[in-house]
Amino acid sequence: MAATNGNGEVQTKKYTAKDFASDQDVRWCPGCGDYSILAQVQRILPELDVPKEKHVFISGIGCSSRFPYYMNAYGVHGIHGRAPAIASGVKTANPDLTVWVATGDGDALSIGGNHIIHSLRRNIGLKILMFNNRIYGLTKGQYSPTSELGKKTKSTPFGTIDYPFNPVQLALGAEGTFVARSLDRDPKHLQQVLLRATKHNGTAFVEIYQNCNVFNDGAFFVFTEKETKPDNILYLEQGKPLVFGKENDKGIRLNGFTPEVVSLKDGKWSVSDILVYDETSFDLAVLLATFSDRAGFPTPIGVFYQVERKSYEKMMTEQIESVTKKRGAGDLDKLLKSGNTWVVSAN
Amino acid sequence: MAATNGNGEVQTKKYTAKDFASDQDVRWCPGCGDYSILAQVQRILPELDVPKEKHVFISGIGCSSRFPYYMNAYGVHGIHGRAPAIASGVKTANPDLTVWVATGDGDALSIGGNHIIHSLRRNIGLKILMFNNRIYGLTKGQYSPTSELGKKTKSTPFGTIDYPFNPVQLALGAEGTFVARSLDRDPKHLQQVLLRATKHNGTAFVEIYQNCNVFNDGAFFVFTEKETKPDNILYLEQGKPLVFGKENDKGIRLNGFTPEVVSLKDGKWSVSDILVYDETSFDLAVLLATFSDRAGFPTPIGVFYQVERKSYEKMMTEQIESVTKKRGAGDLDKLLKSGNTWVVSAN
Amino acid sequence: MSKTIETLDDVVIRFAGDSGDGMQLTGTQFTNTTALVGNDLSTLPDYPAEIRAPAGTLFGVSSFQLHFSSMDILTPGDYPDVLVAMNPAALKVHLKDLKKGGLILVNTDSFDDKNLNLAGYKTSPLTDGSLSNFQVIEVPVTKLTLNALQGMGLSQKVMVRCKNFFALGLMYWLYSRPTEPTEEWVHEKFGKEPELAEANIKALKAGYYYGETTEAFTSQFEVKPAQLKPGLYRNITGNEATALGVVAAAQKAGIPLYYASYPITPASDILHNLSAYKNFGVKTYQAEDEIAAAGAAVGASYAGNLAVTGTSGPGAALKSETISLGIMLELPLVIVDVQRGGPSTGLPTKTEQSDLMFVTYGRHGEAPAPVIAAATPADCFAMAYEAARIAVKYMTPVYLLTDGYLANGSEPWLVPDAKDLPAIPVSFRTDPENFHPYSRNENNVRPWALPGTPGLEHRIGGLEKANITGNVSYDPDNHDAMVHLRAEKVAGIAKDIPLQDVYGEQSGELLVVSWGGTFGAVRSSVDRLRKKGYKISHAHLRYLNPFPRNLGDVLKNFKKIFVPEINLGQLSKLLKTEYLTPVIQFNKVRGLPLRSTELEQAIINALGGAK
Amino acid sequence: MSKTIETLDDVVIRFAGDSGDGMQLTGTQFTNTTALVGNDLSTLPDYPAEIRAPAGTLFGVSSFQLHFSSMDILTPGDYPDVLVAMNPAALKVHLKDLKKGGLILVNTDSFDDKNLNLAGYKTSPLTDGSLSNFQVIEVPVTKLTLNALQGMGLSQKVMVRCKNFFALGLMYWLYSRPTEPTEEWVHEKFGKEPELAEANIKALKAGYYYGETTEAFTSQFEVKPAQLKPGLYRNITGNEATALGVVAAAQKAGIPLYYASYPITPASDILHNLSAYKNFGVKTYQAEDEIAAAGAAVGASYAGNLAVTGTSGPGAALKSETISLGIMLELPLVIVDVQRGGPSTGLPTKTEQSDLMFVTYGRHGEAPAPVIAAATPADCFAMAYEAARIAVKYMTPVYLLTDGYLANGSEPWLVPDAKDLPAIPVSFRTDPENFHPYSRNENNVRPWALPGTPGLEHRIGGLEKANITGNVSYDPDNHDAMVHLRAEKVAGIAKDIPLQDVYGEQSGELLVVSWGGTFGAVRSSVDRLRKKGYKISHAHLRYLNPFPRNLGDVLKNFKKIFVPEINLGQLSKLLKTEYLTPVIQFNKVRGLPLRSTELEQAIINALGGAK
Ligand SMILES: Cc1ncc(C[n+]2csc(CCOP(=O)(O)OP(=O)(O)O)c2C)c(N)n1
Ligand SMILES: Cc1ncc(C[n+]2csc(CCOP(=O)(O)OP(=O)(O)O)c2C)c(N)n1
Ligand code: SF4
Ligand code: SF4
Ligand SMILES: [Mg+2]
Ligand SMILES: [Mg+2]
Repeated sequence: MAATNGNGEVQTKKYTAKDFASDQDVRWCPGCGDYSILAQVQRILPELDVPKEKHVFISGIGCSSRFPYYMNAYGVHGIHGRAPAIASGVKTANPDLTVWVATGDGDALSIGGNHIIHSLRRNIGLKILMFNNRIYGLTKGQYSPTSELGKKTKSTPFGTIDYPFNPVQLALGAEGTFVARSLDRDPKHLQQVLLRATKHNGTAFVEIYQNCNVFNDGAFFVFTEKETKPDNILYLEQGKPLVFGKENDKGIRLNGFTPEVVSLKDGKWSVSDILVYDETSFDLAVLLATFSDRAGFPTPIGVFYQVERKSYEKMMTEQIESVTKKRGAGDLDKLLKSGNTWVVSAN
Repeated sequence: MAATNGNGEVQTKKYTAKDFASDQDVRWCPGCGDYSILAQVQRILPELDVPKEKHVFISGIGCSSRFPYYMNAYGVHGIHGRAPAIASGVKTANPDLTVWVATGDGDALSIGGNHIIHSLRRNIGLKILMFNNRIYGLTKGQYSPTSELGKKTKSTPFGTIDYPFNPVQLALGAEGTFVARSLDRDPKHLQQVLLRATKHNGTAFVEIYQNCNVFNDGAFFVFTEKETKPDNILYLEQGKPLVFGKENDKGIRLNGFTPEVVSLKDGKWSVSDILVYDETSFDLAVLLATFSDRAGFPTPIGVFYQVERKSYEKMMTEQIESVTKKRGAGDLDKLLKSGNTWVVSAN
Repeated sequence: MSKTIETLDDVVIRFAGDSGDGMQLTGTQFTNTTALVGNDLSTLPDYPAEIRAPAGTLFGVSSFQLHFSSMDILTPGDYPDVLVAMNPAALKVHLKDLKKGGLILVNTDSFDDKNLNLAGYKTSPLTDGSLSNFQVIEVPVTKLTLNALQGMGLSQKVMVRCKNFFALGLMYWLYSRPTEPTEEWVHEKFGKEPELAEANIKALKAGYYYGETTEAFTSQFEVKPAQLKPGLYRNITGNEATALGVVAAAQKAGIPLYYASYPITPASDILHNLSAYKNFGVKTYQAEDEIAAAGAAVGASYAGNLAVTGTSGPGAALKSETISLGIMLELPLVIVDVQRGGPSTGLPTKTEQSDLMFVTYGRHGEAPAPVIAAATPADCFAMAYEAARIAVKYMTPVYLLTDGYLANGSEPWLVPDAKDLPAIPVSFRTDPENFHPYSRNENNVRPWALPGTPGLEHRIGGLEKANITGNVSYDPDNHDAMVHLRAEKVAGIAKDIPLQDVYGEQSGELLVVSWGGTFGAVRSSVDRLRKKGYKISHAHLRYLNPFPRNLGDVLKNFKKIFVPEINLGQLSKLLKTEYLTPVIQFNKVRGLPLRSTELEQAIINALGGAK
Repeated sequence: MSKTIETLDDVVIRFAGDSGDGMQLTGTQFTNTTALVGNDLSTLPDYPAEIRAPAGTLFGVSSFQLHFSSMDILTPGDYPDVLVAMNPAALKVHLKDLKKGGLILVNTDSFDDKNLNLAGYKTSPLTDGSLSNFQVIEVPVTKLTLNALQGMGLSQKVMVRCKNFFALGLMYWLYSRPTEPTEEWVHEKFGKEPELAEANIKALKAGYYYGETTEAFTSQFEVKPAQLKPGLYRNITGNEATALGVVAAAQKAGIPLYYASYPITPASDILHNLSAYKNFGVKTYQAEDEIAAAGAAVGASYAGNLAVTGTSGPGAALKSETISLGIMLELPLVIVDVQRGGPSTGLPTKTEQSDLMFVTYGRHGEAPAPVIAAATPADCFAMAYEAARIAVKYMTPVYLLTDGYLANGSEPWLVPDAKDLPAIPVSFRTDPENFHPYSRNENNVRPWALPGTPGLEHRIGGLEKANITGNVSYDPDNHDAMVHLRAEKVAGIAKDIPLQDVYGEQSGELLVVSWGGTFGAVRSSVDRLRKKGYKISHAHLRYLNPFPRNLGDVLKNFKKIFVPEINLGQLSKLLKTEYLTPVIQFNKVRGLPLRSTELEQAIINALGGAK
């Protein structure tokens, strides 16, 4: 594939993942799930039609937020929680850039919660990768807004009393137009989801379950380890029935309005009874979002929801164009001399 | 009804609405919808078993946030967007108080969005009344996060390019345990909803459509004026079918997973086909929340969702009690002298 | 009936009425017409924090003061000569400011029991003799307006609303101004509602004719055009001027203007103004809060726009952490702080100068940023332009301080030609050869390297950076060096700003040192005292950090330094720190411009008493 | 083999290794044992901003320095006598600080090509002669540990992890400390994993015996107990002390402690500590951000709790707007700012003193708040307690400044008896008779009137309030009066704080004036210079706003004022403003405590050179 640069010139060089690795030593703990996420992002970028100088990675503060340093692209390691705000400025100032946000569950959902929901609502073209390790890594192990109720952490020696957010559900509630989930330990799936995100116009929100092997080791092993994964993960695929289990022997069926897990083995139900996923249905997306909180249900990964809605920056550009067309390009001298003017003449 | 005060003593005096009016002149614009909300709150308070000194009204900044000044109770007129944070401090410091938050669509959802979603998630016992006039009133007419796309306001002479929040949907996405909507111009309904909110343990979020007759006059007239209201408003009532229309001639039917508006007049459908509302169903609540954004659907008012979940302050108290029980009430001297100590003796 | 025309040098009129009475509009119209007849002028709108408080209440009174003159003037005036009081509350609130013997025009129709009561009058001031020190002109404005509009088929409510135009017409007559400019404006404004336009014009003319006809006035006044410097003038408020200043800077710099803001009184009008300039490529971003506005501005700056974020005190507080990032990133950024009464929500619609220490020192860590301040409404243009110039040239966030008085007040502005504005050269780095994000030019300034530029891919952030490479560095000596370097860069701007000038003698007994929006009040007081023979001089600072490099010398030439401020002595603190000089403070924190009488008396006292 | 025991007064050891090598634990254990044997001590942990950087890298090195002595000491020491280097990177990073002739203990097993390479060594420093100025003890720590644990059935990984206990044991032998306290600790810590406990203890003992047996060491050292004031001691870090201080204050005040915070380095440990004190009725609230934490604290204070909110620079910036509300509401509140390297994210794990101007002036409007600062780790207890006392007595937000060095550093603390702590009287208003929320007592302090109290229903808020009634007031003169009143209330606290004491002569040539965490470094430098005969004195400030009321007089008694700070001269600025006195500044902003050699030289220079 020949990539074109921003000037429309064809770039003959085809990138490899390595081209996107910066010269900085990667400083995450050995074994951290962040490595895989970095690797998958570096792996998919060559498949896009975007020269590397057009990629900008904006982050907040947290282990995850060190991400931009490791990408051979442009980047800003911002301040805690504010990456979406900074990124919104970058993207609206220059819509031609591909703007990524690398953030953590604390960065995005605790201090940065407001900016996240407002980016989603505005539908600014950001690719938000939220590394959810259900803990504050960088500050050494306090609970986060996605930590399970009752979790004992540095700041909650007797267990948390905060009910956690469900990030997918929150993003949907905030008018997200692309909402997805993937896993650090499922590289292929993660790559697919990331690629889908890059194709979306508007805000793409991707929750990535990420293992923090130092402060919250194994938080997602049930979803990532061979033994348990098949019975606990539900792949969402457009137009495909929601089947899961080691032998694809279970499925999701709608009983009226209520979803239930049914066995496909005992002859009572077959694949044709199983709910076929439609990522364009908001109602379905919300229903599936709740699965991760429902006992006995598998946790869905993949694209929950995708809808086309004109992006904020596109409307911004169009508005400027249309006003300029109507009024003519601004003339500074005229502007200064407009309004209620009068002339004082020399006398 | 004889109210008891906080000490369990029976208070012989029965309050009237007037008892809750402070001595301050009410300073909203004549005709503002805020007057009705104030009146309804003052009207329902006498029906509660709570002495007036136990009510605390916390607000942010905005026209709506002047609310506390007009209540003969305790109150803090805080800073913009931070009322839920301040109120969370009050309620957790003294769970015995009935803590209200009076806020606007800008105060709550723009600058205060993060605090709102976190209160909802934590389920702190606050009664949040969000006056939604779809505009910034106090700062004289800029658009808010609930203003319609394309709206021309002081700050958007060519129309907004922000897609608005749906406050009910957002509150549900943020783990709200009580989410409702009512109208300034439907005093009875508003009273009922407010009363329900006071009965809820945990965060009660009530969106109140409010007319700002100066900067956004008539924003909700279609929902409040006699002519149009019946066809555009859907009353949610637990266990009742979702019927609406001037002659109760329309209803909501679920076609599989998809809701549709059907006529009850043409003989094809009868009330028995109509969806019966269940406010304990999250899925249903989310579905209904989207109605206000769906063309051809009536806008639901009433309690969308109510679920019991232990409140944050209750868990906080219990945790303190249980640790105290286990370890005994703290002894300061022992605490100071704990840890790694040694004695230096006089020599 | 012909009346005599008396010529005056100078008039201060205050229009006062209910928030719903349209006093701001009336004042603005009078101002615009006055500008057109060539007077110098200065205005002071004052309105309540409530949007529209219940009619007739004291806290619902809104006023607009206008000072116009055939001479150079600098302030809206302390004490009005004329008070137009549309209701008893307006009279009650403003009477105490009126000059002895001043003229009061009252709308008698509003002096009923209910309104008197709401205003707290036990007896009517019109009849109880309490106004005997003034010239009272009683006019049944409402009734006369209704009469004038009879038969147009308008509702009572609509007709009553026109009464301010009647009052305006009457004042036009009294001060010999033409009604045509307002008629034109009405046509434009109400173009789509011709009956409304007609009604307002009818009321305006009825008021004018009433002046001509009635016996209430024995003479008419005239204020001759002022001897302003020749050229094209425009009446402009501080917020309008600030908006134009940044648009002009962006245009001259050849980069798009990006204005990220969250509405807040008294800064919102900058956003409103800029949002209309879309055909100048201006991007306005109404953020979810001030933190997001600052963040978006930093992002836009990084992407190569001229980024500006405007707010007032509480919002500026929220932006601090992000500005600190901007300082670490060394990106250009203009932060406009339109100061208002604090602390906390304070007096949101009133003016104050109490954010000077805050913008100078209100960031964690050693986070230096230049601070400049506008002196008059029109000067907001020049200083906004200057803020942008400094920001871009030195790759740094710059604070521009204005205030509620400057923001809403207006004065005639001699409009410059766009071509004469100083150049703002911008050169983005494009050459990958030897590129280092934190390499520096002779001014210690790093390159502006935009995302999208091939070969310059690099990462910056809020962690301490190694000098030159910009990589993260925890090296102790590098940190020490960088902390010093950032401070020196900002201090070095001193060589790029004008020397401090002194009005009056360059040395002497007493120098009045002021800054910001008090310029007019201070300069006119100094002028008056100088005319009376007091040997005093005046230095008005527009550059607060760094100070002009000759300021220390300037101060040394005077025995006493007198520093009047609408705060508890913030510039005083900075001068004391920097120059170890004692100062005499004058601090009135009333949410209002300084009053020249008080100020003059204080200066006289500082000089050791009247001579 | 018996060895000679040499007695030393004073030793500085630095343990250094990979973040994963357990150096913080090793240092802490050595510290605790050292405390138990009765030495005076002072510690300085230093760890990277990365959680666990890849093994072997320079930026992944973590260290812990401990200074212990048979005499009074005040600092963790500038230059170690002994460096324990667990890998080449540790050696590389820390060698430059080691005293000439100092002892280096290296783990030779880690000096393989890979690690040498990662550390940037071209040749091995063990063989290339570059360590010839030092005494190098080469110990194959890893191998010896593995040997010791052979046969226990543990994995290689687990066994390797025990190597820090081997090093610890060896150091225990070398400095004649008992291993028992650590053994006890291990039993407690690993109670549930007995093999782990056993392994660690085995490694510890193996190290100890290795010292005894090997020929590498010819002598053992001993540091006799210090002549500390008699009493019960506890080794305590600044953050622990701060936590205990506010718990004690709440207990003595008889009201619940409410700690609202958002985690941030280096303040998080205060939250961690307090969250364990639930049986003291302590409520800890981990908010969604610092703004919410400040808001919750204001709410909790309003509801009658002792509200405290702790953070570091960036978080303090976010809290400003809310603190300004607290100032308007006049509610008690303690804000702890554990300062770290700035601006922006800066050097988050390093120390600095650069928030002094910020907490003093970093709020919009005239928003005065008292500022006090702790001098040593243990002093954090006293000053946290004092902050609470002032807050409650004066109904005001109070800033307590500590810093990264104080927060993580430790020293022996002579633990007070709870009953001897000063009283903190709290009286909530309950009487409705004549109640006015903004009435004032003799100290200008308004009543604390809690929601829930019958008859006191009232409303407060961020808009300017009328004096006494507390109603919203837009009255200009009221605002002026309130602005002055708030300032005077805070200024008046000066009469309620100790006079400034001076160490050394009360007048003379030069006074060193310091504040905050530099106390130890400055005092010991002053001491050393005094011993050398320099006539200098030292005033260490713990009260920064208001200053002690005699400070002006104190300064006047000296010809020169010398102000060392880990910032660009913030206290200098405050002193210059307040007392118009010139000062000699000494500013090193390296993210580390001041180095006494540099400091002493600078003082000598200020005195005009060595005598
Ligand atoms: C204003 C501010 N508050 C707090 C912090 C401290 N802080 C840095 S990262 C972080 C949380 C990190 O958690 P998360 O976002 O989940 O990232 P992770 O480290 O887990 O990847 C906190 C509290 C900060 N840097 N700035
Ligand atoms: C930090 C801060 N930013 C901005 C403002 C200005 N401000 C006050 S109220 C308001 C919005 C009010 O809108 P809303 O919450 O919808 O209340 P309404 O007036 O419509 O009832 C704004 C922007 C402020 N007071 N403080
Ligand atoms: S602390 Fe956790 S999230 Fe952070 S780098 Fe280490 S393993 Fe990864
Ligand atoms: S501006 Fe609107 S919301 Fe505010 S008081 Fe007036 S009518 Fe009500
Ligand atoms: Mg995390
Ligand atoms: Mg609103």
